Amino acid sequence: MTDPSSGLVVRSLSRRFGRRWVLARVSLEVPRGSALMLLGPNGSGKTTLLRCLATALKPHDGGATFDGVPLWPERHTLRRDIALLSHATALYDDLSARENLSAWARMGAYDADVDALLARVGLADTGARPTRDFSAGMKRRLALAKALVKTPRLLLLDEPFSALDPHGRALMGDVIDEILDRGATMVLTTHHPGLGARFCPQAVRLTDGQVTWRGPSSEAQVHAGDA
Amino acid sequence: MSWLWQVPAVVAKELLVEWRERSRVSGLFFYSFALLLMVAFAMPNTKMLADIAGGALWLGLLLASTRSLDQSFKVELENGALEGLVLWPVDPLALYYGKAIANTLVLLLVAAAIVPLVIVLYHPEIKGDPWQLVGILVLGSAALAAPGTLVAALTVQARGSSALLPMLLFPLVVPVVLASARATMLLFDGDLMGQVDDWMMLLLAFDLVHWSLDGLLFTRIVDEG
Amino acid sequence: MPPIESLPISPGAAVGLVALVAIVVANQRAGRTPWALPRWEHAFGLVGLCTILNGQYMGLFEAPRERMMGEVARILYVHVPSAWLTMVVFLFTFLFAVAFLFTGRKVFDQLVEATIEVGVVLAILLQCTGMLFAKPTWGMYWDWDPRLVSTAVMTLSFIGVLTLRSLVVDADQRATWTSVGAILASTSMAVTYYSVQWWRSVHQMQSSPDTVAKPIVLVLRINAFALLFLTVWFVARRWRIAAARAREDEAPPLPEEVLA
Amino acid sequence: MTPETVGSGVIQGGWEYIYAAYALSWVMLIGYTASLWFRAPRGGEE
Repeated sequence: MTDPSSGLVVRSLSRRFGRRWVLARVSLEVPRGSALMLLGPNGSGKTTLLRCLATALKPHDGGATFDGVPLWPERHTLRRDIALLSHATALYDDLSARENLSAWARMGAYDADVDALLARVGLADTGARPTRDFSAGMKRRLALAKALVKTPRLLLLDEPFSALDPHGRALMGDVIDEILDRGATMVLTTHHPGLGARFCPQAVRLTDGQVTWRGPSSEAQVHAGDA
Repeated sequence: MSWLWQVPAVVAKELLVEWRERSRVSGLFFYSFALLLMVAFAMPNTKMLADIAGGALWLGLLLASTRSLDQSFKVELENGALEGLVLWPVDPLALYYGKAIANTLVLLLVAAAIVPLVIVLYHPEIKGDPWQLVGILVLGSAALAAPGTLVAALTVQARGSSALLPMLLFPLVVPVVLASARATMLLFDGDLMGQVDDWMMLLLAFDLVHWSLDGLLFTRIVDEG
Repeated sequence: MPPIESLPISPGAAVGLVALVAIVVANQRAGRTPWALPRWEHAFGLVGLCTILNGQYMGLFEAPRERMMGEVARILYVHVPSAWLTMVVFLFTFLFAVAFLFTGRKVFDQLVEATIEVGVVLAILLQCTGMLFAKPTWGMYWDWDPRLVSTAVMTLSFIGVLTLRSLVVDADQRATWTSVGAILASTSMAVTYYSVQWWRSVHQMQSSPDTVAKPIVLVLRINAFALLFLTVWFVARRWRIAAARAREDEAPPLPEEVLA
Repeated sequence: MTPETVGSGVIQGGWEYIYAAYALSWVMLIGYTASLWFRAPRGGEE
């Protein structure tokens, strides 16, 4: 085991909606600079777990620390270092890609080279169009560029490869590699263990909000069918 | 006070979104215009119109404000931007004041468009100081926007928000409508006893209460998890 | 019957107290703790009921005719206590809402819910009786008086808060939003009052009530205490409903970890 | 109504309003009590 004060440590994290425990006693560790793959069927709590780790949701029991800092109590400072990429892109449909990125960068006082970021995700030519006209895959790429505005130390990816064509997947993979090379810690969810295994040495399976399997990603394929 | 530097960025973002969706703002304007016409038709005779000009103006602005406030938060919910802002992180106070300032400016824009219309359609005599009218419009718009931004944040996420917003907001802004309409009417009629200043002081007091209190309450709504 | 002002205690309250003593004695006979009432609030309800029967009887038949308003002043014995109690209850709503936002304790949220509802009921009673008083005295049911307007505005705001509360699904959000709404509604009331007073002062002066006769004060006081006791009972009963619902919403125990 | 009160500015009569007010207060108090009764938690209290 690595030093618990470095990286992401989740201890018995639980969250409910109404009377239903969507997450129950989830414990896991992701060493700093490493990546973890979250597997599990729809409704197993993967997205809720990511939202708890992103400090969008307050855990009702247990909690998590990042580099020894408790997530929820210190959320106001930690949020600068955490990026969440999810289905909710948090983009303004009325603004163009470029306007979106520069508006978000300014609101967070992040130094970002907007044109370079757009080029990085392959949207340099469409930067002036309102994002309302974008396809799901293009919105995904733009959301990725938005996450890059932050240079996150903790990157949370909710099904990063969905809605992307093969080219987009390759691009997403490159960007993930790049962020990992910078020493970021990462958690990603996916339904395709094969896609995530490239980045994540370890995997965890959630079923009904509980951890039902953990092990090396290479063995995850075997367990994919039991969902 | 580290959130203060974020306020201009939020205002800029709000105004940019409004500018991209200018059809929405012009919709507000036509909405108020239609209301002014309807009020005129509903009156027994056109001689009354000059007397009620100030009231009709503020009625138009009040109704326009409910629509623009609702819109200003619907945009945030479309792609989960509200949560995105909190996680970005944009301080909830900066978010509140940014949105409230932008909403004030949008209301002032609508006001700038319908004041000439009121003057043309209702032909009130303007005996008072026109610059005072600017002051009333600024104070009154700010007084509608401050509680309005908070209430819209509350209602837009609840079911059936379009009916709930006026239901919660109108009782809150009774003093605003009262004071702004009175002040405007006095201004049109000629302010013999200097009461306009009193009404403006009331508006100012209302602004101070809500611009200081509502931001704190907004923080509690947005950052709950 | 001796003159009312010489009685040390109103007959109704006396009946209520006797009933309380009877409960204590009965409990002792049965070997229970003497003050083990099934619910403490029922003591308030019982005393309140007896006192209000007594107070309203006095208000209707025994209180002297008022000098200027004549018989119609008898309406004040139900009107004025409801005005006082509405204010008191909404003041508590405000305090509970602030307490909830500072402490986050669920009990304050339940009390906010209970006090808003009871306050709205009292406010509606207040305004209906007020209109019935206004018609014979002022000649119309409604006047744009600051107190009337601000009470109506306050009632509407709190009804709005209750509506908002019923529309929010998530329990934590519902609690916070209700408190925020309640604080807004409470503060708006004061501003409305002063602004309408200002508005009215342009037209006419507010009339001040004459000095009120002593027996009238006594009957008023009995009715006020009666309604106070009933209000405590209402709030407590409403709070029990809220608490029971909150218990239903309580989290089930966490399942055991599957993978140790 | 005594002769000396007539014309003295004292409001006369109005018993219908008084009875309406008292009846209304009972209707509201009993009505609200009933609504509390119907909503009261059954069993498992405490």
